[in-house]
Amino acid sequence: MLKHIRRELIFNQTQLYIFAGYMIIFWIWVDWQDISFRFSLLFLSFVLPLFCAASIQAREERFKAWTLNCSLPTNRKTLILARLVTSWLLIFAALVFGLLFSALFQENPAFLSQFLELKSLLIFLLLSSLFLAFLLPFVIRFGLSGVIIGLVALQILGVITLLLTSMSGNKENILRSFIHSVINAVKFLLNHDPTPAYLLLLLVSAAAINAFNLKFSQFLFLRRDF
Amino acid sequence: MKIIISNASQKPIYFQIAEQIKNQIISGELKEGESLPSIRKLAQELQISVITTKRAYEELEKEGFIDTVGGKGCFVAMQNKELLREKKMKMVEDKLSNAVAEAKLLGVRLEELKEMLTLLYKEDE
Amino acid sequence: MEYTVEIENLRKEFKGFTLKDVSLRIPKGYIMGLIGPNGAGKTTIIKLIMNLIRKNSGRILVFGKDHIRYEAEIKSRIGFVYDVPPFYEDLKLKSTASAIAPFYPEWNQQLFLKLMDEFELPLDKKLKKLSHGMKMKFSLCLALSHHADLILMDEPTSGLDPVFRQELLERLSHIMLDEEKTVLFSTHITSDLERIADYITLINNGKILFSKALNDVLENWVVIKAEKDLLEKKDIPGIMGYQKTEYGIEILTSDVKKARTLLPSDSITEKASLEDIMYFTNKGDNNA
Amino acid sequence: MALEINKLRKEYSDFILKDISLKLPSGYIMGLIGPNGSGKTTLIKLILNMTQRKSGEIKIFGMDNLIHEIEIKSRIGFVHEEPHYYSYLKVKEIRSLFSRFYVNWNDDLFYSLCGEFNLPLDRRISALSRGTKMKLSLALALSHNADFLLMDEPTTGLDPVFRRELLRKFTEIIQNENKTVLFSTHITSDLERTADYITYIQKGEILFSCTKDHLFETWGLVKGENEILDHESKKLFEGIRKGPYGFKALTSDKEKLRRAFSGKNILIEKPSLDDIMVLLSRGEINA
Repeated sequence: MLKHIRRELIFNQTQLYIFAGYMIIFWIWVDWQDISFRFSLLFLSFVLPLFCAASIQAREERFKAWTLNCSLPTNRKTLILARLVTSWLLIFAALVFGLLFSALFQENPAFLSQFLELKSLLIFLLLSSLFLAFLLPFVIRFGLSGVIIGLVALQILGVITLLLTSMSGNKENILRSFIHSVINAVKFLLNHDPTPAYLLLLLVSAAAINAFNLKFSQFLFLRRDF
Repeated sequence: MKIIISNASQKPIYFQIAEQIKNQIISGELKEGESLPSIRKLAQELQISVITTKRAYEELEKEGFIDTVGGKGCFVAMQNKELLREKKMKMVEDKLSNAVAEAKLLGVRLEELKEMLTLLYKEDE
Repeated sequence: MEYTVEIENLRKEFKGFTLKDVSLRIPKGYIMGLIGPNGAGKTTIIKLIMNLIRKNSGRILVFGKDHIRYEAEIKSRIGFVYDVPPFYEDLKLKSTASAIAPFYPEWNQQLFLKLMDEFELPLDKKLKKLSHGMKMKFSLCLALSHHADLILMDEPTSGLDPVFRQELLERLSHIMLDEEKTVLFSTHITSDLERIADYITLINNGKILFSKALNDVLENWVVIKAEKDLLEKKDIPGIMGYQKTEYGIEILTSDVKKARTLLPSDSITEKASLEDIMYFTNKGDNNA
Repeated sequence: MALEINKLRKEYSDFILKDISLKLPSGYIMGLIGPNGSGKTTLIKLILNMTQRKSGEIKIFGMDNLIHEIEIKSRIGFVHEEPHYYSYLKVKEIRSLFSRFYVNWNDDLFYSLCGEFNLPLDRRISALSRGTKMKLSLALALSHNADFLLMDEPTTGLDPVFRRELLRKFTEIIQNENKTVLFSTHITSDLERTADYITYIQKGEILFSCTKDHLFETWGLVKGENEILDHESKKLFEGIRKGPYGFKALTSDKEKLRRAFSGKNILIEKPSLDDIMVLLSRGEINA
């Protein structure tokens, strides 16, 4: 497995430099704008998986390098396992990098200590597992163009719902209610007192999601012709 | 008109073309005044270079077998009978001399050769 | 006779094309050329062996083992050259090589560096700066640097000049000195094959027409060039195809001995090149 | 005169096209051969003014290719070595893109060519194989009855059957005497039959440019034992390769050579273009 991770890192080295740049900008922005902890947690748990799933896959698609990867002495299942493991490595590396960065430069240590609590780390793990479990299979099945079309479709959907709600006159906009429910869910998770059972539940559910992600992605990858 | 080119033979292709057309003119297969395909048409049909067919036609023109009439193309030239007979005899003579050389090589005596010749000649009648 | 690759009624369906129950055996220690028109299924067969695409049915054994169950082990003994080199263009050659080297237990770094030097490939240059020919050479370097027992090449020489092609063929024959090695390579440049291949497989729209020893083909297949109406008068034994032209007819036959007895004196018989064979079996005025 | 190049020069960091001159009369097919990286693509790009030249002059149809660039380009059918198209476009969509640029674009010709080359009109270009993409660029280049076909390795990745058909099409085109074809290729068997002129370029210089017949009548492939080669006789050769059982050498004047080696048993054969290339670029020249 080590050689796989090394392969993924070498093949995507240019991408990693760009990503490190983003992380620095993000942490400066968080500190400068004094962004709420909850929002940055949610934002990170979406952006990091998106990077791992989409941009690494995008490079592979652009250079048709999957033929190279699939012709190596390995099998498709291992390739997907390697992709998942590398993704998690990158996610945690980005997190540690961010926390180190904020520890060194940030004014309000409270933000940092909040992050370091076990509960918030586990919540972060759960949320990013959820996003990754959606993005990785989606990208494998539909590829880069799928991701672009997907993002565009989301925006159009947003616009339509706004139009519908403004036309239909009722105050409560579906989109806003949707976002509220997400924020309430995260609020609920964050305020829940960190009983061992709760923490264990978080960990177990994150693991389950990842297991599903692995199996489903492998299933999809095996079906593809290169 | 029949043209069969061998890529393996030592003789250059333009020579093979010129020779085959010459033989068909002498043997009467190609009649006097009959039109020949243009240089480019022949090259396209035989899938060879235009320069090769041009060279072949120049050979034939030099030896008086064909004329090129500007704009209208090439035609089998008016062979004066005398010259034609002479060329026919020359062709037969070459073939015979090969046969004689071969016979000498294999130790066939003159009488046997003559006998064979008359037999072969009578066969087709 | 031992076979490195055994394919039994392999079937693969695409939207516009189907590989129809192909069976093929590639003998160990020999070079097999795979020829056929564009889209005949050459790349499909090679990709099926490498499990890059999924077969609908059929069985493939490589080194005597099932090519899916022992996928990793088999692939570690295969040198694969792609028709379109699939490398990350913004990476230096040496980083691409160092990324894949650990996957091959028999990887030999000195051999790799020697080959790179011989093929005049700059280790520190990015792939996008290389011409198509040099990319193919790099692909070859990687395939030859881990003592592969089976070398699978999909049009390795396309875009390469005759000088390099000859060097490649010399290197291949050098590799073949050790009888353990086997080569399957598909190409459109049949003259390369005529110099080096031991066996030839001709495939045409998804079906294998024949898979024979090369000199069987080159000795017995001839092109007869004769007068136009020769075909009507006589029935040529072993006829595989013919082409009528304005000034004669060209007939491909796979049985020179029988055919020669029937031929008129002024006809010419010439050895059929692989190109002729492909042309007449595919394009000729008929498909006898 | 379809094409006239004099003293064309182009400098790259690692390669120089050294003052080459070349003439191609209209109505003929010229093959351009040479090892990888010898300047074939550079030359073709210079003719199309796709790269800047350092010095020299190029005349096409008698007109300078800078002054009359637009008119010349509308009469040239160009095929690029690596067909790059907007890959998400469908084959039939690329037609509408192209047809606007060419005054005498002919749709029926394009569709008939697509039929002949059996190009899938509704498939996306990204899904086409390399060979099929090349066939598409050929169909596009041949559909506006260009007077000058300029092609960079059009036969790469194409099977022998199609290659023969393509060459047959070239001979069809030059039935009209003011149409001309210049194409580079690595598959020299394409040229052995139908090419009229052959130009050989190596390391940015033109070693010879003559009719194919002249080439095969004057150049010879010489084989013999190594002993008969001495310092003096080596001078007669363009390139020599010594093997364990004898040498193989190339001469550009086989009559002179036959006289020089009369009495010694040597074999002089017709060289194939591959032999010429290998011996010219890899053989040790009579240094």
